[in-house]
Amino acid sequence: MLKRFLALAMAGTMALTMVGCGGSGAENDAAADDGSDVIKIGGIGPLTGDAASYGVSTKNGAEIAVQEINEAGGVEGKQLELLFEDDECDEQKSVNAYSTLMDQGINVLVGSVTSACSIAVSGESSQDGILQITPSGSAKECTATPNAFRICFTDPLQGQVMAEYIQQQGLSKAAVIYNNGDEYSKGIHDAFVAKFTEAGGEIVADESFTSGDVDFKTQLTKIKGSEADCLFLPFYYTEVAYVSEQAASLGLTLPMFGCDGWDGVIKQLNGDTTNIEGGTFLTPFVPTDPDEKIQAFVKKYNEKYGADPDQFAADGYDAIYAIKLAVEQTGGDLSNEALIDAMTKITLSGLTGDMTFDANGEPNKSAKVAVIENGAYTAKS
Amino acid sequence: MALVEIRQLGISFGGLRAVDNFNLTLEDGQLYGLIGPNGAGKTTIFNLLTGVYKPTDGEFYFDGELMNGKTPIQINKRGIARTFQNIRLFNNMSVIDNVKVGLQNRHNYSMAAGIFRLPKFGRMEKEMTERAMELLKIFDLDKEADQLASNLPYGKQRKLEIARALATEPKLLLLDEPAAGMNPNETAELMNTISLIREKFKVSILLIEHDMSLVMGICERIIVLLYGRVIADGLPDEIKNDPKVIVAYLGE
Amino acid sequence: MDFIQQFINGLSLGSIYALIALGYTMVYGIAKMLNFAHGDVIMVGAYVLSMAAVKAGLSPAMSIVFPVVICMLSCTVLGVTIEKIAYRPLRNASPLAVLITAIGVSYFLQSVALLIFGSNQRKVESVIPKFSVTLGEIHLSGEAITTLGVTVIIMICLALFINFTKVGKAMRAVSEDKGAAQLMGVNVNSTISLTFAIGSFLAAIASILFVSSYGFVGPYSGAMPGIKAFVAAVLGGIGSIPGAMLGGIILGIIESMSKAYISTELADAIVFSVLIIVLLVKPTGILGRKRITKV
Amino acid sequence: MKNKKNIIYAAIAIIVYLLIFTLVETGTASRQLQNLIVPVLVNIMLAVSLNLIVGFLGELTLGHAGFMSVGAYAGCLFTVNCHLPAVIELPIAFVIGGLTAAVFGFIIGIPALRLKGDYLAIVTLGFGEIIRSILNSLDIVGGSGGLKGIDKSSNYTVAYVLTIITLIVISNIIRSCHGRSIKAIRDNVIAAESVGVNVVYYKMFAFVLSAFFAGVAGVLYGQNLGIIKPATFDFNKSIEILVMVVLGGMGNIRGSIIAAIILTLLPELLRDLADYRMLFYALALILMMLFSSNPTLVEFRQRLFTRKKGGK
Repeated sequence: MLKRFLALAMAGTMALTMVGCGGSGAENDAAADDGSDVIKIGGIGPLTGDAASYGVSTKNGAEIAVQEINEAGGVEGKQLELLFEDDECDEQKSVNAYSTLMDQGINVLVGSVTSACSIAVSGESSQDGILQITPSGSAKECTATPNAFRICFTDPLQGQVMAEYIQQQGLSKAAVIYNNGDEYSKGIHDAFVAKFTEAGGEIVADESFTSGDVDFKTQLTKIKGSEADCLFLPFYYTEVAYVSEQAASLGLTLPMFGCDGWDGVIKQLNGDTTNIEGGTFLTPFVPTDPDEKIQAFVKKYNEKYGADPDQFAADGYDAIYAIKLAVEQTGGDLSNEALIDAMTKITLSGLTGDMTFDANGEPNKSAKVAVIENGAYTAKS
Repeated sequence: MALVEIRQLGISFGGLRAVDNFNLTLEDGQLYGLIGPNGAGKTTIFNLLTGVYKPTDGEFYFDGELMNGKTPIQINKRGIARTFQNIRLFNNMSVIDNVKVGLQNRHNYSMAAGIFRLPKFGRMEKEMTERAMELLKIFDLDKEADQLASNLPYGKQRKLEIARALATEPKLLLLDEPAAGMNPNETAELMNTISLIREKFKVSILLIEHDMSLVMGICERIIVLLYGRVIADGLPDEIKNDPKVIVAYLGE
Repeated sequence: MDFIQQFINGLSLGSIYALIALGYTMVYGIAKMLNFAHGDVIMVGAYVLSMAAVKAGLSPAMSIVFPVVICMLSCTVLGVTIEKIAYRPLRNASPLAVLITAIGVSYFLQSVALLIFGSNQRKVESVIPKFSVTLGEIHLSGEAITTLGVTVIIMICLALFINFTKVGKAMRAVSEDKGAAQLMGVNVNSTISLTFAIGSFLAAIASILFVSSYGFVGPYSGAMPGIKAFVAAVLGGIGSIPGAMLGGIILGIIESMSKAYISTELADAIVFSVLIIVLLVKPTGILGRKRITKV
Repeated sequence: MKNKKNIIYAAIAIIVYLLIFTLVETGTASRQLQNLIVPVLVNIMLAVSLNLIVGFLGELTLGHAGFMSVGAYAGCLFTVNCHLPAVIELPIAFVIGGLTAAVFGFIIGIPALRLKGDYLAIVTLGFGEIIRSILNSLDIVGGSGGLKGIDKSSNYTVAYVLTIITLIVISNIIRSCHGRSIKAIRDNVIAAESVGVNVVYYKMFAFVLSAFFAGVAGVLYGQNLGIIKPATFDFNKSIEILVMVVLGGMGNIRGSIIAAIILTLLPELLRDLADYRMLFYALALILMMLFSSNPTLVEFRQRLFTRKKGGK
């Protein structure tokens, strides 16, 4: 009996703790106008679990931006504060994180880092009307609600651009491998296949794998037996590293092409790029870009986190600067309507390119092509 | 036809002939004993009669119906219930629930009645509780009705198993070593109980037992098994003096 | 040609599964528990290997031997420690409680690795000298040959050890009946500890060969191969040493073949369907011993 | 006596609802708590329904998330494609989700007739993975990106009503002759058969019923979140539900409820620990198992409590 009582008491106390810290959420709009000196920016992304590296990078990039802005005196006389919550790449946890942030009275939301979570959160955030900027949610639906904006490219766009690019190189028989368990990869793949065939090319091998796979020899063997003249790999660098090494061990030497998820592959391979030399991918951000702004960011990131930033970090960084511009545009008005309206008026010259945002929340920016050469990324326009 | 008619029943496990040419006729209300040294095939016969094993040859008629190939559940529904050599109770259920599971064979209500607590549920549950308590009283278990079955002492567990078997309202009751592990007092008490349930429930009984005082005391006829074959079949006094039986038990 | 290459791909994948499955089966066979953390011990082993390899700077031969020995030692110690802290107190508890604890240990190792090494995968240099055999269009990598060879040798050694040594006999006794084994003078606790030591030693070997074949390790690297190997062990008949080998190889070949000739998307579904069909036909797996319930 | 108990339960159910109602409608509860009400209720439904198989039938399954996903997809696919008023649409969706999951429960129940213990566990795990990998490659349900654009038409009242229905149905079944048959199978299959318990029927029944409620919980989950994707319903989700059942006590419905509440709220309360959250969860898991199952510790705990209870 006592045990049961204790358990019940525990459950009750837990619930009460949450009641106790309540209240502030309901008065969110009031908090926005109370003239406090802080602009609270909520961030959501996976900090643990399989996708943790994306969330951690985004958070790090955003923190650098916040630090820079604050050191330069803040925005419209206010300091920025970043509150970042973990969602483990789970939609329910992402919404939970959002509610937690709302309780803390955030003014703007950066997140979520991944597509499905971002969509789930926008279901809630659109009801609150708060400005939501997803740094890297690339699925089409991420910006479906009027309050949602994004920094990165959409998946279909990347697929189309790469299909055109590859054909410009005079290649017409593509072999594709994609991650069937990942929407990002599948989205690029679908658009790529459609565009490539439409433009007269041929997909001679269309293979997939699932998240967590490390063995790609079967798919590569099949591709080797096909007449492919190039290999399109629209997925993240982790798997790209596996594929490049295994392709080499099977004696498969086709030119390789990829998407912005490739960023980070050189570090993954410990700088040994023999097997992926000449690999070309679309990216908004290359850390070796001589651009002054980018070099300054890379330096700071290295000092603070002891690693080279990837595209996620750059997206996070840009998201914060987009908010800064929006606040400046409104002249310090932090109401949701004003901020959302301001987003379409700003021009951000960010790490991932110069961009403006349309009313649908999509960024207009140009893509850069990066080539892996001699152990480094080389920007190519 | 008699209640039980078994003709040339046999079973082989691979090359091993566990039971061979077993014949038995049991009339309504009779009490037979099945004895023999360990490994003679006594429990195997119980398993054949209750459908746990399928006989490889022979026939088994119960109440005029061929039982070969029937499942344990079907056989129980026809009116055969048993106990087990190594006690098999529903250990994590209360004593009364153990009996109720047996009663459910005849007393039942629909799923809907159970979920929506329809009047039939209350009526049947009340009836089952009453019947179960009656049965428990016979075995002097009524005070332990709400205890967990596993908390009962050994002797009472054996009794509960019999009560549960009786709850299915069988015409034939198979008791597998009911007195195993009991002291002489408890055995004597058990003998009385067995006689009592014969009277009260009009049930035929076939029992396996090593305790000769019990077997000789209550069985009407005794069958002796050795290596899967019947070596003697007769009245207790005949068996007692049968030289083949003495050899089987004591050696030459 | 393609078919043979795909078969070889399946074989090399399967031998990795088989190697991990041997560890699962060993522990399950003796201690009768599913050590869900086995895959994560492999992950830890791979991290240790990567650190030891970096810190070495010794002669060429030593630079291989040193990390390997360190990796084996730390995995073995880790396995025995886990057994002592988490599993031993639950020796007589319900199998479910032990299973949940094992899952807890698995989560624990993953989150510790995440905290220490971060979420990025880390490259681990192969300790197996690079070589490969090419026959016409067929490629056989050195790692695949080594893995297959090592797995076969280990399987034979394990089978001999279990069947013909005194300690092996004690293990089998514990597996049959802990209580009776204790009465016969077998030290149950130390026997099970030894089982875990061997199981974790196998995990160390698996981690060495795994990272040599695939080259990378992350905090969650052990989870998926762990589950696949567990499936392999069950497929072959969990508790049976040749069964683990057979199950692993079959699983690898099925996976590779279905990816090659049916559908890459549904390969996992096919693998699990085969498992279910095999178990429905033979409930204890291909080489599993039939258990008879005595009535 | 029995009636009195039922009245108390009904009273508790109403009081709890009123409490939630007041907390939410007056805005006393934080957003975080308001938002957690439905997930907690979903988890209660999942844990209680799994308890039917694991606790009462005594079979170990690791594929409960599979039932949940099938139900979620079936129910939500219906709401996405039919544009009826929520009052009509929602109940139909729950029934469709539940029934579809029940069909899968029947299919997965078949191996349960032949397999036991760890073997059944791995087969159910396999079933879960098969379902997931098929959902991943089915474009009509959105593939790996998940099913999007589900109307978020459910709310805490709907969830509460469903949870209460689940609790009533399952606990009434458990305390009826059907429940006794299920428990009898758990305790001793051979004895159960010997007294005429239809083992095949009741095993199937438990799987089907459990899957049904898991399916309904899945629909609720989807309707609450607006998006479902296959990766959510992986092996780890099944484990999460199983942990709730085991911690709450096998065959203990009240325990499952409490464990579901604690285990859903705990990670949220531990948010401040950020990176260390999973570590704490893992440690809590191990320690709780040690405390609930280690003989020495159990004895110690019992001694402690008996003394407090005045030597009962």
